[in-house]
Amino acid sequence: MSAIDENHLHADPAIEAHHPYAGATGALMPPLQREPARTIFQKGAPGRRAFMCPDMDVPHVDVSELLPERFRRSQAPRLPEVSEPEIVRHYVGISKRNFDLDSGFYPLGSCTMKHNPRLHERVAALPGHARLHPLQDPERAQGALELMWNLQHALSEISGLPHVSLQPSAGSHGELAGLLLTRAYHEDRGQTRHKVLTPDTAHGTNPATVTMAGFEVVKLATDANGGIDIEDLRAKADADVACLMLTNPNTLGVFDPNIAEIAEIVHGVGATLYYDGANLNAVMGISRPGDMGFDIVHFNLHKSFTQPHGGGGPGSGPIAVSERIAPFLPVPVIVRDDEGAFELDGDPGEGVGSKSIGRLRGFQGNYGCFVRSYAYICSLGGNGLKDASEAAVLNANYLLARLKEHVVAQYLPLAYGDLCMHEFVLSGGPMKRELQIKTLDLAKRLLDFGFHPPTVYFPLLVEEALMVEPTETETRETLDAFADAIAAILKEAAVDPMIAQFAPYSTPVRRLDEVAAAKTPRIREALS
Amino acid sequence: MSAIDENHLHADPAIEAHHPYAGATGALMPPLQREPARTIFQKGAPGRRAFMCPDMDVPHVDVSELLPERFRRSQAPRLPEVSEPEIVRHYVGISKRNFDLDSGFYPLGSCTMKHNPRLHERVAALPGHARLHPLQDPERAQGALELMWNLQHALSEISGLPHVSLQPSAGSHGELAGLLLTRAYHEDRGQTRHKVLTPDTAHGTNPATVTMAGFEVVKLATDANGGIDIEDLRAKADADVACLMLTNPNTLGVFDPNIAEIAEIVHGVGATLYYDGANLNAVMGISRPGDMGFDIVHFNLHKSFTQPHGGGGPGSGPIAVSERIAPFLPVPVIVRDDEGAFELDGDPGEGVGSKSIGRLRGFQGNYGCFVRSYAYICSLGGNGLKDASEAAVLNANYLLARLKEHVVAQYLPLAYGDLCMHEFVLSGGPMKRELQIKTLDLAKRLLDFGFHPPTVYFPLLVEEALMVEPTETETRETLDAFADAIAAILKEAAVDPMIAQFAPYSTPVRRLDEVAAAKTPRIREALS
Amino acid sequence: MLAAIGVGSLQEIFDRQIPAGVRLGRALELPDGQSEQDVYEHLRELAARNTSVEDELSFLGAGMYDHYVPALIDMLMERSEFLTPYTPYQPEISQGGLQVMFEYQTAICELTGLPVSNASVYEGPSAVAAAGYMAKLHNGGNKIVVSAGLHPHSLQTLRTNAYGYGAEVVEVPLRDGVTDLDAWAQAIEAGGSEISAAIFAQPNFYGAVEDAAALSAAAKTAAAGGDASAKVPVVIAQVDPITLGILKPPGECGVDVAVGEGQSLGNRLDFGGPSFGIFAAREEYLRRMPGRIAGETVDVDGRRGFVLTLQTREQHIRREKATSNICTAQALNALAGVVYLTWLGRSGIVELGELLLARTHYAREQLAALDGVEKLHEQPAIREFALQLDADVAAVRRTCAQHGVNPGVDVHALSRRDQDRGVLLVAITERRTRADIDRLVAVLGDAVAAERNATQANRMSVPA
Amino acid sequence: MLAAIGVGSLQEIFDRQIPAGVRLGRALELPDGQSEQDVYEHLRELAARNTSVEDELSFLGAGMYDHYVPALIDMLMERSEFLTPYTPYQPEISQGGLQVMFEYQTAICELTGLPVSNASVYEGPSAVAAAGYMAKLHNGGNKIVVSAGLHPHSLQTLRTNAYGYGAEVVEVPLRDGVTDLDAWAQAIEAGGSEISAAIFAQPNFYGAVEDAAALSAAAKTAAAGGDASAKVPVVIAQVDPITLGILKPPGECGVDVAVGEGQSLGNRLDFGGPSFGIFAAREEYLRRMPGRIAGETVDVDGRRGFVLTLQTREQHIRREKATSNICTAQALNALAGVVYLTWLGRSGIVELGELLLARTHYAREQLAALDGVEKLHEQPAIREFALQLDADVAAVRRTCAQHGVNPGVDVHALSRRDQDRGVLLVAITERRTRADIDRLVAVLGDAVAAERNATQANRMSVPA
Ligand SMILES: Cc1ncc(COP(=O)(O)O)c(C=O)c1O
Ligand SMILES: Cc1ncc(COP(=O)(O)O)c(C=O)c1O
Repeated sequence: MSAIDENHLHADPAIEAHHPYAGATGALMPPLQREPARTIFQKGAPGRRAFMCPDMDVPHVDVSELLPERFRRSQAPRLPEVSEPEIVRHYVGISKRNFDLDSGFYPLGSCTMKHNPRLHERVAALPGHARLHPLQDPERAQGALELMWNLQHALSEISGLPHVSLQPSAGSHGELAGLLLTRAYHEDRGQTRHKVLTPDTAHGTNPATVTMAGFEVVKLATDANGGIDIEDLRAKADADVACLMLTNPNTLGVFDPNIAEIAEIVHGVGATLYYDGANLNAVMGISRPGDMGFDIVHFNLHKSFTQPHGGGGPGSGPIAVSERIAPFLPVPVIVRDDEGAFELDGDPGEGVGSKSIGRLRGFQGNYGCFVRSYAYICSLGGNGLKDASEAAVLNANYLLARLKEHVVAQYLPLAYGDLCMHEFVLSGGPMKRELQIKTLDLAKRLLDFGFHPPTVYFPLLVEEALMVEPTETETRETLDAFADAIAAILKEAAVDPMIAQFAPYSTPVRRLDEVAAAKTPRIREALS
Repeated sequence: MSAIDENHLHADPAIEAHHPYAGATGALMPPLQREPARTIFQKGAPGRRAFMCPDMDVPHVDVSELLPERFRRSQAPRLPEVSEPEIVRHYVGISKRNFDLDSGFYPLGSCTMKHNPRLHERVAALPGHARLHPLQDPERAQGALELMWNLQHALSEISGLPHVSLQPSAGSHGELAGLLLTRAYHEDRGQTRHKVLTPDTAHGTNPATVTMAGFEVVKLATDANGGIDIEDLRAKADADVACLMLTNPNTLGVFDPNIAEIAEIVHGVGATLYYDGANLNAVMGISRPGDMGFDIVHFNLHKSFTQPHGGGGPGSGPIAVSERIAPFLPVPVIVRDDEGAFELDGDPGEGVGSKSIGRLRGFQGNYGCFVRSYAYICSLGGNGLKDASEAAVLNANYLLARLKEHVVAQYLPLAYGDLCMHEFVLSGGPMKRELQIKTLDLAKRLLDFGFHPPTVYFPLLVEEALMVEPTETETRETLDAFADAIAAILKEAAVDPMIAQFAPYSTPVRRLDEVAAAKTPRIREALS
Repeated sequence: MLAAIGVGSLQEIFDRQIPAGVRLGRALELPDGQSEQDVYEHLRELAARNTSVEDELSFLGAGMYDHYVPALIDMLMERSEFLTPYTPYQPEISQGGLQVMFEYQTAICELTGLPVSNASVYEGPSAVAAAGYMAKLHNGGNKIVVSAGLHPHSLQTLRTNAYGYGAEVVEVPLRDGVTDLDAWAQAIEAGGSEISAAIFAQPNFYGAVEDAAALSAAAKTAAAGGDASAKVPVVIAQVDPITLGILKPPGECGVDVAVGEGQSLGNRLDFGGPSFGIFAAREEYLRRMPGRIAGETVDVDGRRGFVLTLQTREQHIRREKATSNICTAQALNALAGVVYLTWLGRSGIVELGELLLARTHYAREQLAALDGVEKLHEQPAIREFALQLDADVAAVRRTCAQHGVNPGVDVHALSRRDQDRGVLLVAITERRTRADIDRLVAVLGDAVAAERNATQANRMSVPA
Repeated sequence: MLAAIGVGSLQEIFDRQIPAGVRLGRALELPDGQSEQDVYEHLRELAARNTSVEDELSFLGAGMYDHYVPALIDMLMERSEFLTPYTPYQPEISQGGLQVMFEYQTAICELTGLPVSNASVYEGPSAVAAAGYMAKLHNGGNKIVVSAGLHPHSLQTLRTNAYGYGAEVVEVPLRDGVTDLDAWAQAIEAGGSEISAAIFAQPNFYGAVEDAAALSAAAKTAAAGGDASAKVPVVIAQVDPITLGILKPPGECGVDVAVGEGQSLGNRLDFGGPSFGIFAAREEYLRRMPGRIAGETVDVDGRRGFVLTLQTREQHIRREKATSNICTAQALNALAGVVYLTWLGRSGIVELGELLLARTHYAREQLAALDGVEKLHEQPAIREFALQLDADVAAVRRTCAQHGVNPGVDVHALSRRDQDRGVLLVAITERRTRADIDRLVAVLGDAVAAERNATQANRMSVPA
């Protein structure tokens, strides 16, 4: 705070009202959040413990008889030595150093931070789901297989594509599956193609996946409307192109108006069209990737279908594909016999999976996520899903409009278009130039207002980008409060940009030295 | 803060280290905790909702046909109109304005704030327990009845008294049961007695219960050692005394050395001896009320047996009694037949409950609490309970010793004795006189150090009392940190008493105007 | 640690404080401690020997009901911040709990139509007893008139408590399923100024909707006998909160104090507890109410905040002069209650009430159409009703159980009152669908028929 | 809201952005939405049609195991603060999650004896494939030598991925239940500088403890062929973390990269996921590791804090040059992992390992003593072992199921490899007591005997 002149902070009443010093007495951080970070390895004392081992109820045999010395560990791993109350306090304590969706607005663009209903946690925890072994015989796991079957059906209907594999573990895993399917599809037709087209608005996982799947990235330009530059596409679409990966609406929140033409061009050169489903929340029940011409779609169950994010997972990234891709789908596939019984077929003789690329992971995928997303789909129903997408788009457009009303538009113009789908991207360029605060500063200052900032500096082609996705589960009051906060910060910056430049002030730690962290990585606690 | 001269706050390095301004930057309260309080009734918007009603699947009949107009409500109650995400955010948000046992040290004397193992929540939530209807036929509730039977047995063994009723809902409810039993016992012997003796150290529930049970309170003095003044007892014990209610160790943390003599005097006049079990945590497996001569004991399962307190309940207050009291116990009683099957007997022909005082509440008591406390007893076992009491007493004495080491003893002397049982009472008298800070100030300043204060201003006979009960589940490091905090506050007060007088500074609200609250009570949100 | 204390051993600490004569010279005779998984398995095994409402189609009610508890309640109740604090003695760090109490009080006031509510008492029946005690404190009367329509547990609990605080309980019978208004008025008139309280249940134990306004008015008129300054009894209604979305609230029926069992509101069954008791009243009773009350105030900086207020009613301040001895109450359960009411919301509580009303009507008509089954009364019923069976209820229930159906409560087994023989009390919650009700009708119909045949056969085989 | 936006209708927003040709002109053909209780009942009904490890005595393993998950893990995982945030992109308000990652990394380093760990990958088999990819990035080789002792799912996943990144997978057979050391060395020698990685599992799929040190040494020697500057393969071990309390850690056996399935560590079974994958390595691989890594640093005021670090490895920074495409990983599951390890603690993990070792030994000896049952190999086993049955495994398992016992995994059904016919894989966790094992022995013994008799009888009844 030394950098800030306290006096003029209070110059403008509007600033004062939002300033963290407003009502400064009684506004100091609670001690438990202020404590310096100590890891669990720095707590406890020798001999302390939480675990009480069940009785050694079998005849004693010396360990050395069962496990020869040379295979044995000589020193116990230096795990913590703490009591159960210490564990609880430690983790409850550090949990309070997290911001979370249940506590506030989280308009992280491209991440679809929609409310996570607790019913889903309840049903996922039922022992029949949570304590079901993945290798239980299918006859005795019929409920699970039916759930997966139903979920596949729903995802198929939502995407407009006939076949689904639930196996991939997250969006990027789905992308990998998609490109391996593409490879197999082309090779099956005797072709080896090398290139995959990705627009410059693409999420980083798209190009990264291209490389991992053994292809080469060819970038496509974005046109003035925020869609694919059709001419660029035409120029680059050739017989060596295996696939075009597209997000639609894309990461600018723009629904590509030329989608039909794009599909035609791509299919014209025999390539597959891949749909990155991270933004599906804009179009559920409104427009379907299959109907747009996509061959392969991944879903992020942890976005559109409200699997909680868990601070970075778990997720689940099922894929849906067209008929021509279906033979290559990962195994096992779920099949249903004439009596309605379900089976897992690891080696289908024909049809779906008959020329499978193989497995992408162990067992059947992240079933726990399936349970939650299936519960979500059951709760909303077909119409409810559409309502959700409509509300998501309405909320985004309303927030956009509110931000246009204020001084905001002058400093934070919308990067493309005038309306948006479920999210929109602002450019912080003018703000940076005219107010001397960067998008990063704005983001950090938002923390002092109790909001999670939008996604920043992505997509890359927008200068000082700010990508805002409110989702359908937020109220109008919240959107208004967020718009007001942005306006207040800009106004405050006009008076003194250092306030934002040095923000945040109300977090357990302030800006962290990321450069130092990467230079000499300390990625584990040093133990003695 | 205006009242405090910032400059000399930093005079002493020891103060500086603990002062809330230490590292002031980045130490402002997070915005979500700083927000002004708004109730759920002030949120939402007309028409918003979380609940979706199940289908009206039966033939439609007009409501007016089923419920005549004059019995019908004309306007819906003005309950909140909010979405599920709003409910979650609201309550998660306000939960963060609570301090809790899982977050920090909570040495609230007389309350036994020991760790609440999460296993107990897990087992209590099993549908076989949580979704068992209280009127389920005993044949189909054998597990529940067996659990209650086992718990009764354990409590009987721990208290040294042969018969147990689990029915009372909390400690004070147990007290009421105890005095009604006493009344019934005397009346059964043709006596109507009017007086109940309670020491001046007694918890408020004791005299309050005496009145509710139709008796008159007669106070007993405390002697120089902190025990009952035997002479006073002798003087007041007469044939009109129905009962002496005692806590042992008492609320001073003193185990009455004359307990045998006291029992003799009380029994000598034909009165019953009642044991307030709030302090049982000091003596489990070490000394038993039954062996001390008590006739009736209540347990606080939410103290000694770790039922979580829930911010003020639920609790559970089973009672154990001697043979002579058993016929009067509340009904129903659990009986076991020859084949080992359990039954609830509402009207026993002989023995326990045969001359019952009747019911004290609906059904069988707070079964959910029984499950937790039973799980606790199973986890610890007989020896573990003793270990717990030993550790509780050790921790209390260690903390007391640490507080004697410092300057502390000078300002906060121990009120009675030199050692203590599971808790001890300090007097803040000297502190008040010499440092100009009261026990209340010390308590409020402790909040800024991240500790829940001890019980204050109780027991009444100690000037500026501070009653400290650390419990066995705290580590030595925590006790040390607490002792250091007390020392630091006293040191700080020597420099500037206003710091404590105006504390706290780091809480969502600061000192509240309780007088105004009581004068013009606003006890519900005004709705329009 | 021992060195710091200045003792040589832990034993010394005890030896110096506890006389040898009262020390337990042996280990407690209890099983050894067990690992977490072993305790879990043991408790799971016990749970498995209980037939919960998940294990059969249950129509049990009579005070506690299998309403659906939304998942968000579990989540909130399990948050450490709500689960593990003590009563909020330090308001600066307890604003969460205090605000919940304040919101709870607001919701209960709205539901009951009464201006003041405390933050909870233990549960339903003891709330009735507590109201009786408050009435006695209020007007000094020593007789309580009570309708026989109260839940038997409430009646019994009231008697137990009244035995302590010295009041006589006078029971007024029912007629046509509801409190006999004449007998009610007569009992009150007869008691005169001795009557401290007049208590009825709404709906009553047999599911019948009482004419609350008439009962209240009669109580006041009978007592006053035309004398405006005469002492009148405190009119107490034991209400079922979940019906109050559609039922005229007690505050609009002349009731002074409304108490009730809160379990229906977002609390699980738990074999009978913990749940919470509702306690709301007219303004004039505020300073005699039992239990915690949260009040609004401001802090030194002018911020809005909440505190425990009117503590001069309470035991820790007033000791023997306290208006109640209650200390630990049911804060966490009341939290569930207010969250549940919030979840239902303003329109939801009405919709739910109407659904219960309709399903209850359907079930009642279908069942009453069976041979050997009759309605016990013709009064309106909202989510529970009594049937008179022409068969042994216990036997019928056993047969139903074999088909996985628990048709309801055997009232005689509960009340032990002769007039309750053959009475079955059937509860309908939103969890019981039409299909479930149809199944009940089929199974109960068969069971009654079989039982009647058996009895018939039995009779015939016995020589006259 | 529409007015603020400046449109006449919601429809207009869509009409102006989505071409008519790709709009769905009808409602989705999915069932209608349902109330919370109805969804709950539906999902409960589905759950009821699964036989979980609560419903039978299960010895299933082969990658996921029914270890006891302490209750405090549920509580922590359900805390909003851990459950609902995204990946910690804003470190100032994500210190909780970042610190958990840092602690997790520390615990995994301790367990594996390797200096660096990431914050999790998806799960076990894909972790193997990811390690293979990293090896390729590291040394450019395009052949992977892999022991047949890997879990079949790991082998298959590796092949699928290798198909993408262009590597050939060469399988080395087992001998006496463990990787054939000679064949291993030969395969590596034959591949020479083309070999990017050599992978084995410890313990292997059949439960056998491998000689990890010998395999690592052989891999390096065979590849180098005496040439100290020669490119050597990255030695990768797929480990079972719960065995590492007693088993020599990979870091002390010359292993470069340790990967593994983390489910055993405090994660529930969930029919196979989500769980988490372990990924630890020697220092030199740090900048090529996949996944998030939390690092320690300080803030502008000098306070200790944590950030996501070395992000230049990652897709969002490096795009097509990233070392992996992984984005969302398994943070919450890894949280469960580190909390579990903390709960076990330094001595607990050893005690648990020794308990598993002893019970496994007991079970293995008892079972191998049955007629028609033999050990598949004589190698040491820690908590799982393979048996060779002289009977049809599927039939035997069916019989056992009728007695409520699931004796383990039918290996042939899983692997589809001929040599796995008749092989039963039995897993023992601390949840399976001696009494449970005795019951398995009895039931399996009877089932094998019955099956052999039936086969015998069958054979005899068929005309020669
Ligand atoms: C547009 C887009 N594509 C792909 C992904 C990757 O998804 P996941 O994190 O599930 O791997 C993301 C997630 O951030 C995304 O926003
Ligand atoms: C000594 C003592 N007695 C009785 C009680 C009353 O117990 P409860 O709150 O369970 O009614 C307490 C609780 O604070 C207490 O400390």
